[in-house]
Amino acid sequence: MKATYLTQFIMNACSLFAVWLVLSGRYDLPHVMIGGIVACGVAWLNTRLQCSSVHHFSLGRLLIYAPWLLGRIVASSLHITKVILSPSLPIAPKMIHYQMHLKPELAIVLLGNSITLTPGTITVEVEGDHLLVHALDEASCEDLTSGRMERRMAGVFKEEASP
Amino acid sequence: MNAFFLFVLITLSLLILVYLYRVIQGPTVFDRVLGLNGMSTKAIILVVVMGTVFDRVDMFVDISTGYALLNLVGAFAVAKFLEQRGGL
Amino acid sequence: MTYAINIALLLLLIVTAASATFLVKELMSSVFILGSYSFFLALVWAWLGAVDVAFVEAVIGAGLATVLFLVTLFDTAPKDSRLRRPPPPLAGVLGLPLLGVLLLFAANDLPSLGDPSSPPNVHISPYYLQQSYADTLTPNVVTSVLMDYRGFDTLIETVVIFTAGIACALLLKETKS
Amino acid sequence: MDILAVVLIVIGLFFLTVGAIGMLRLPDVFTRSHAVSLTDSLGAFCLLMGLALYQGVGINMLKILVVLALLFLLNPVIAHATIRAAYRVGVKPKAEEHP
Repeated sequence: MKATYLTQFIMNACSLFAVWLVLSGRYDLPHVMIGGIVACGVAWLNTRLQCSSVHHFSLGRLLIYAPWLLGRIVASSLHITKVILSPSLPIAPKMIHYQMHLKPELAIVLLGNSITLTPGTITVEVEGDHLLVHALDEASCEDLTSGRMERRMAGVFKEEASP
Repeated sequence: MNAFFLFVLITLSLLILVYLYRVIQGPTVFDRVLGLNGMSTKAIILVVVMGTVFDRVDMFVDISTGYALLNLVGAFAVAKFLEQRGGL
Repeated sequence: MTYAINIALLLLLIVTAASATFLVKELMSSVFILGSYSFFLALVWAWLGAVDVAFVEAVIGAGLATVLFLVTLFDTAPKDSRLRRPPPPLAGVLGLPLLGVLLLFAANDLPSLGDPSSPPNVHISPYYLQQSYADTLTPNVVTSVLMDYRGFDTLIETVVIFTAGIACALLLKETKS
Repeated sequence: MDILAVVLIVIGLFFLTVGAIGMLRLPDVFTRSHAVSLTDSLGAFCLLMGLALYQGVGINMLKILVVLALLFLLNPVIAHATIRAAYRVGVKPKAEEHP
């Protein structure tokens, strides 16, 4: 428990310090020192507030997931563009109840965010392991209903999704 | 190159005008919130483009970060308010 | 030329938002549009080169003031958040455009933007720009002007704002009746 | 490099325009949110990427990328909050229910 708190504290402080370095743009000693002190203070205040349920989360797999998500965003953006620009406006909006098999909270948050980020689908409500998703038409929600997106997300968390 | 960025600026302003129409016209409150959200995204980009025109991106980026964060606070305030009140 | 077109577009946005603030029916929509108005103003400041003013306008005007208005709306009854607007008085309809024309007429005499020989640019600004770092060791000129050269001015302004805040807190304190 | 930046900016502007058109044409809040998310994700991504490339490698590029990351983290949350509020308040989507 103590070790996880310490690692999380160090991770928080390092990321905050990196943001400080990027945003301040001055690299003389006083500014960098102030940044370090402030980053440690903010991390000290905030680490306790975080949920500590970081399961087997792998950063490397997230780096594989992100380009895949970007590819999906491009594909569905082109689809939505075609729908919006066609004169007859062929939309068939529908609500989908989707049963998830993911357990970690962080995975659910990331999955919901990915769904919202992909044009054509938006997460409306999250109840336990149950997602309510609004989709613009049949083609745009195919990724979700076929379970592809969830399997990818389960891969990030090294979990077995059993659809 | 500068003329190109000015063209980008003008296009973005015109797009903001479209969103402003939705904010003013929108039948429900949520249309207005949504329009405001899209408008703020465009405004954030607009500020960064302005920074590119003036060649001082480091200064202008601060405005857009601040506005992005406060936009989140505002949107949450609206959503919480409307959920508690149960509509307008 | 494009410079002028862009500023004209932003001004058009501002005027549209300002009139829409008065014309919509619900208080909440009015608050949103007021927030967007504030942000257009911030964009104009940024475009004129006053980045710090733009920052304050975006953060306080568009962000914080909107949230404050919404918090106020939390405490009003639902029937109060719909506006019943009486028709505007004739004096306002006639007088306000006249005032606008007068102001535009007065604005004719202002020096053009960025004119190096205009009074504000020859009086004391060159001194600030050249000497402020040597005088105060502050990298940002605006901060040095506000906090060092005009320190007392800023102090009294802060006192005024704090007094207003304390007065509001005292007025809004829940009284046990 | 500059050519690539200009191409990316133009693509971003195109998607922003499509989003605005969608905002005008689509019928209700839920469908309009898709237009906004189109603008937010791909349009903002292409435009800010183009601007970052135009700056060249350096601190300014990193700053623009910070803004981009912020947009990608915050915008889905904002859209979700708005749409959830609309759904809970009882705005009925013009949609068929699917299991």
